[in-house]
Amino acid sequence: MSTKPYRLAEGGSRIDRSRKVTFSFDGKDISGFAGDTLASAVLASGQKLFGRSFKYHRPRGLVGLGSEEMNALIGIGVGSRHEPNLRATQIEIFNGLSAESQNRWPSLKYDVGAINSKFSRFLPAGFYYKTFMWPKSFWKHVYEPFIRKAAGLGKAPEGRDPDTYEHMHVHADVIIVGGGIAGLTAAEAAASTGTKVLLCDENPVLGGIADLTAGMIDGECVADHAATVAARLAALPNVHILTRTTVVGHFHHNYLMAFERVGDHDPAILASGAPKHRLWKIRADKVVVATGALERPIAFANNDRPNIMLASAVRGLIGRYGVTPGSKGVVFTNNDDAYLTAFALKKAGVTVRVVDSRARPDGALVKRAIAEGIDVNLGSVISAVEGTSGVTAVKIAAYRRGQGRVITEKRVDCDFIAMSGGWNPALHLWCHNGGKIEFDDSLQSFRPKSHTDNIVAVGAANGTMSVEATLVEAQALGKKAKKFIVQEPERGASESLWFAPATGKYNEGNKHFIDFQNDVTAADLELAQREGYESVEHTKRYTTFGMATDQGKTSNLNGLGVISEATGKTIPEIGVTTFRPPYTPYSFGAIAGSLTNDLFLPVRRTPIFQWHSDHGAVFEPVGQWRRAYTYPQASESKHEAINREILCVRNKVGLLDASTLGKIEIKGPDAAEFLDRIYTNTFSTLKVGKCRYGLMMNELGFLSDDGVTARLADDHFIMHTTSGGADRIGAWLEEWLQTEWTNYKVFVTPVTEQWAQFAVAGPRARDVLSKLGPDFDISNEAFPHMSFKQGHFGGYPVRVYRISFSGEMSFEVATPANFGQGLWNAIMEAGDEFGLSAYGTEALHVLRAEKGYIVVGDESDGTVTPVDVGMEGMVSKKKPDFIGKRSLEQSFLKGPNRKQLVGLLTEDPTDVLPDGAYAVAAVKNKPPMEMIGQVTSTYMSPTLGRSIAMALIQNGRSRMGEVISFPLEGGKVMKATITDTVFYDKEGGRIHA
Amino acid sequence: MLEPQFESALAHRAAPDTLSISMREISERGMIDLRGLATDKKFMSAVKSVLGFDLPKAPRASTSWGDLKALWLSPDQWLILCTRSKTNSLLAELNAALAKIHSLAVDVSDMRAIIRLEGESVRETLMKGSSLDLISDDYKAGTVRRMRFAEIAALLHVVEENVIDIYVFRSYAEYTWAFLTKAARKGAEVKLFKR
Amino acid sequence: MLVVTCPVCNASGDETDFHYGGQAHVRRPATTDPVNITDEDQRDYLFIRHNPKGLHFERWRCDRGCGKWFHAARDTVTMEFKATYGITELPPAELIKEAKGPWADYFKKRLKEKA
Amino acid sequence: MKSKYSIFSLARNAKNYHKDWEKAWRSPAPKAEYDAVIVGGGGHGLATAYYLAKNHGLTNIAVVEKGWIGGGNTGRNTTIIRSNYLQDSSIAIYELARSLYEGLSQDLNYNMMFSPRGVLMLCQTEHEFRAFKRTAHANRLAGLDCRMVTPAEVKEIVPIINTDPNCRYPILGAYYQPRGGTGRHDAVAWGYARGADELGVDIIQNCEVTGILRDGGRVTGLSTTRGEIKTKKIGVVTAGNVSTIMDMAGVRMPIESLCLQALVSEPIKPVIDCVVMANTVHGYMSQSDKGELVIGGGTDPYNNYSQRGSFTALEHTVTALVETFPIISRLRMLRQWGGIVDMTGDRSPILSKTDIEGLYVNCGWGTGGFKAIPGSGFVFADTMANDRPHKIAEPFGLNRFAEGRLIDESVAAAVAH
Repeated sequence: MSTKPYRLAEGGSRIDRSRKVTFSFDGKDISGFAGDTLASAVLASGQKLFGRSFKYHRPRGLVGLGSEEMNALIGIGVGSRHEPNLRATQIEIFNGLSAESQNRWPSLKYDVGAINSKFSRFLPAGFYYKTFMWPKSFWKHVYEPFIRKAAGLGKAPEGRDPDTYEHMHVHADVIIVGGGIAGLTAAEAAASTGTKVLLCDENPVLGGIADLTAGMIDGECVADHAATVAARLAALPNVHILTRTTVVGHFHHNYLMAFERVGDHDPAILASGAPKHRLWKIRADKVVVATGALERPIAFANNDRPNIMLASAVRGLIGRYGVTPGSKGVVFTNNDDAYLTAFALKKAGVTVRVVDSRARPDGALVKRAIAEGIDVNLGSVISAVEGTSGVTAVKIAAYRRGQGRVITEKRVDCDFIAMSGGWNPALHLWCHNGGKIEFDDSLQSFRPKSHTDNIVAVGAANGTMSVEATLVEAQALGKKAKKFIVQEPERGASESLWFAPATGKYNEGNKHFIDFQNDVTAADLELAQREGYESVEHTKRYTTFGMATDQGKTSNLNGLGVISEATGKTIPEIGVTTFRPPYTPYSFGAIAGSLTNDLFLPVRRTPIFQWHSDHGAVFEPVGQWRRAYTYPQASESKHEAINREILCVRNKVGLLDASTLGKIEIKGPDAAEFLDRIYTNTFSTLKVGKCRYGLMMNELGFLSDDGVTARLADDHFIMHTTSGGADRIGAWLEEWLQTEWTNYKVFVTPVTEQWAQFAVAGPRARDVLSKLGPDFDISNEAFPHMSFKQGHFGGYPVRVYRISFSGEMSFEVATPANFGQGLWNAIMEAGDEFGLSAYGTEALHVLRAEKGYIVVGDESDGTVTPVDVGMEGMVSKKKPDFIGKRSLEQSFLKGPNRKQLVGLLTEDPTDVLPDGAYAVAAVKNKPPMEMIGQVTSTYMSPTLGRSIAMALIQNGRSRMGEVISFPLEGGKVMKATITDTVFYDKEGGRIHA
Repeated sequence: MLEPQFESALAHRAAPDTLSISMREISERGMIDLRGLATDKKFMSAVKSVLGFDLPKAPRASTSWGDLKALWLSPDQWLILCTRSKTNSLLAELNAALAKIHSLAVDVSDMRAIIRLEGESVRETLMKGSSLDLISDDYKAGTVRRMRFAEIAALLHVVEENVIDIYVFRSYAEYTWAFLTKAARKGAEVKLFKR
Repeated sequence: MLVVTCPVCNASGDETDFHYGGQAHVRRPATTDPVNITDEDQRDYLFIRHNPKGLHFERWRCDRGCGKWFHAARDTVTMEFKATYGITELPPAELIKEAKGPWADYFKKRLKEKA
Repeated sequence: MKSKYSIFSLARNAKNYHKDWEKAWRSPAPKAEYDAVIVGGGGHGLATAYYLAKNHGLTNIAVVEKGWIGGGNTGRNTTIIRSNYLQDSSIAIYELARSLYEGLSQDLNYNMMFSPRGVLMLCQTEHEFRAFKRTAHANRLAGLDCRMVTPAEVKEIVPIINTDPNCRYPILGAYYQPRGGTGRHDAVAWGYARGADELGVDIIQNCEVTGILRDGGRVTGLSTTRGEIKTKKIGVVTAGNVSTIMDMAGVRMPIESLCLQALVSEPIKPVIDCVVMANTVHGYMSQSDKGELVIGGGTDPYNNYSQRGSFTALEHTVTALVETFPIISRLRMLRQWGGIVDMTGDRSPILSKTDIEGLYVNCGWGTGGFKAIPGSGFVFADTMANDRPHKIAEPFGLNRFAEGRLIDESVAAAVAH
């Protein structure tokens, strides 16, 4: 092993050697330079080990250079700021960063879980489907808990998130995904036509792998050219550039999601108020996929050892960070591109040898390598790797395509391997929304074929690997192409290499990893084929190949190659698994954006909301509204408060905030006829100035809403709906007018929020209102029950409805919302001498239940007809058609044994039937018992001093007086007598007081 | 005689000084929701006789005359803006003029809360909650658009390049205020393209 | 997130600015002849739906815009909107021609009625 | 006779580097004629075939599948298994299914990992609370093992849940089915396929049905992309594609095909042991044995055959779950996908004979079919074998839509997940 420092004396385009940065990794302080990634800095410190694999806990090091990394997954931050599973290759270091390795115990170096590796022979793909079945109860109590212990990679954070997230929408004529040479050129070309161009790149710096690409453009090296173009783009007004922003998904109609890491790389940015992540919702006319290509690993025995990396990653470590993985390397390749890595290593003073599976490569780079005296083994493969937590040597064997096993091999010392199995166009975005792809033999990979959306792929993402052709392709986005003079090395053909054979019998003991993170080997894929899991989707699901956090970025094609060799089918015949968003994982925080805590679903507030809150109200969500449920005073329980409020209404007077009730103005010559279609009962006969209670059904014949509608003028009504139904009914009326009865001349305007509306209810209600100085007569004679008036209470403009949901004399007073709080206060003050108090929704519910009034949603549940709840009289027989009428004729709806609404009085008046309790035909020792109906509302009535309930019971109305049984939890059986539903003031005199 | 107490939805809210835009409630505005058919000449001329100008017929357009404004909401719906104190008389005039014409005019002055946003980044701030391309030419001064904003329905009126009024139902005023306060905070500015 | 364009006010926006109203051209038997409706007629009206893979005719409302209902022809596989048209209208003739299966039968009947 | 799967067979095969395992199911070419053909090789179809063979002795039967078995909703769902429905008829079929799941690994000799980790359905409004109390009473009297639990118990079962009483939708309690849980979805399809294959059933993949052949009022066979197949009994079990297949027979269905979305997080060490369903805010979450948080949400509203959702439904789900489980904001979404679900007018399934003799249909499972697979297969096989609805299947007949005899589960405020 070399003792040479891993940080080279010079070089590193991304780092600033004058700025030292210190961070911790597994509790150990490590220094790097500004611009380092966690990967480069840790490697520079001499540590090769970054993590442990999922299944066998094998020691793993870096493989990639960027988001394709599958091994070096790291947890960042502590406590509530901890984030698991981040790629070391993408983490930009800063002072104070705290990082830790994952999926190991007690430490990364000594990991107990590594024992799995010893038993790997017994743990082939899908082994768990074949065992852990006996004895039956062991799965839940023994096997699964054991398996679950081993689940997962990183740890979840703790507690609430201290950071914020947000969404941002943007529209562009063209979105370019990827800021490499293809994307930059495409952006400039597109921008030259004056269109709005959005350019997104996942890296902190534009240029893609221009710095790792050989050649010259107009006399500049590719990286310099890219930097020049990037600078020009940055100055253009019609170009918007987002870096550290990964376009994670492409959806219908060119909708894209992009994930911006705003503050991850610098705590100072977060501290200044920026969100941690921003999710960009992008709508583009045209999408340009310039996502480049991903280098493939090679499947050779023990190819997962730390310090076996992709050739491009090694090249990038040297060029960008001045870091080398070791002092003696082997480049293992089937293509020309990896020779650039050999040159870079040689230039950095690292001893290097090339192992090339091709027998007679003839590209310029190969010739140059030989000419420069680099040791090149042609027609060879690496057949074995020595070393466990690193590489100490490799064995090199002669290779012929299709060869099964290795006969002779030679051992060569080395401390790292740079591998390259070729390049796969990054097709993910292309495929997210159904893009078709085709296999390209010369690429040994898939490339884009066709798409129904307005989307194109350019450069390496399109399978175009040369610089010159990429420029031409990208320039097609603009009007006229500038001619670039490009010099680049001539490339020889690559040859596919899906599996490098090893010594001994059929890969015994040698693990050729395909999916590194999930520990899926070539043998696993072959086993899946033998067992009949032949569809590539079956293979994937059976072996978990391609299902790790890298979603198969580097493994998919190698897997297909192995399956192809095992089955004799071509890769296109095998097919690919579906590419699913996201391209790389992104935070749930970003998806939720700002809509957390107090912004998670709006709370609707009535004009009196603050008052309720200030007066100790307990709130209840009703739709999006918060309504005051009850107002407990100092030492009161909720129950006591509710009882007090009820008795106050019954005996004195109460005030209820009913502002949430839906209110809809309906006007036009056909308004009355329209209402006759909407309600089950008739409204055309309603007199001006009068109110009528109406029932609505849906077309299925079931109750959908109810409320009081008043006739303001011959052609003008105001409808009240339930609080939850306001928006729905408003839209429902519009729908019928626009789509079915288009000849009706009716306008509908919902005005719910224009009005604050209060119920003033109780025997002293009129006394209270009289004190407010009404400018109209509110006596019972002038203003009887079910009538309507408008005028003023003092200075307050009011609409007053003499309607009641409590059974008491009641006035519903509406005033414009901004006067609501003032009028509320005035009523409170006026009511003081009469003992007025506010009451909440629960008191309201008890009050109405005492009177047997239904609540749509309590007494009905979406399967209940007006007839079921005893309101047959409100279902017109005369009107030829109204909504739901025909469905009431369906055999089941008018059939026998319908559940009918009845009242219930428990035998023991102190027994309150539980909510939703079921009555049975006969009580048995144990279930099942035949159920005959259920409680819909149940309360202890303070007015009556006993419990009351309503219930839907089979044939209930013909069972008056019958005692039925409710077997409850714990064996208690409550008995109750069936009665009618009106428990209080059956004559109804109080309403008319 | 009671002296009526007026309290708008955001009466107790003042924008914090940590915002990159300015934000305040407009409460002294009267609003009338007017329904009628744009194709009904009698209706259009009756309204003109009251307002003094033609109702805008083009989608998302607005017209103004003195302190009166008409915002297009639909082919048969407009929102008429006026000084709050004049709402009653204007409504009465409209109703008189429209007495025999199929129409519906309702005072909705209290139904919505209006928040005025001013500053260079108002459009981007709103685009954190709206999917509309508010920096495009479709949203020049005078444009009216109903939209989904964050989780609610809202109406947007572009008053000037950097001045936008957002109308939301009164019950959502607090939610809207909270959303905007978060979206517009300093440090979280987004500037799209080099506008 | 689909982009929908309202043919009434010409506003384009995200699908969340609109409301999907299910299959188009479902005829409500009770509107025309409330007396003679069989259980099967009522079932077809309430529940039976054309559910093609491909061209589909459906209803949308410009929910956050002008509030108007309209018809749309959309491909249920590619999500492409082929046309939008008035809520009381039949689709454009060229789309009627393209319609297959139950949709084709339906339009044939409607065109015959009209003629 | 297939060799048994067991720890011993695993060890035996390890000796030979697992080279001698036989195929889990054969891949036969279609025969000219079968006694019955199941169209659709998802869980429901394969289970139907298995029980036709096992319980009714019909072994000359085939399952034809246009793609790969288990590739539809069987392989795309969030694997929740529960039976605590409100309506009697729903309880009957889902509880039959759940109880069959209990012994399914042993019955099929294939570990489908039924894991009764408990299903917790949150009550987040008073209305929902009351509705679940009602369901609890109904379930108890039907004999199900379920109970209401308090917020404190919820917190004990799921420590990461947000029980702040001041949050937008505070948790008022929950309805808990301890014997509900999850299973390994693919393994259900594979296990049934292996079991059916062993009994002689032909499982024919990559075989798309292109027509249903009729002689007047009865079926005579199928045309497929792999030739014509004669049969007198056809069971159509094709979920989101059921309208398309039934159109071939001229039977119009009360079905709309919608896209239901689901997603998983990156794998993390276990944080949640049971299944949590938050119906008010539309989010469902459990954690797989691999460590991924498995999350299900709502459907996009419009007809969709693309198996790709619109992000919107997913966004709502995730937002709801970040509110419900605040720690997940710093975790990451790994993969999202969509499945085409078949929704009926009352959101309950159809298990039915049709007006055409020999044509049966099993569909309409909507967003909640996985949990029903064994029960559905069991009663549908019985229905097909005896040409009359099994007692449990009877309420789910197509005739209910003309009679108004709907089975509406949504009335319990719970959606059918």
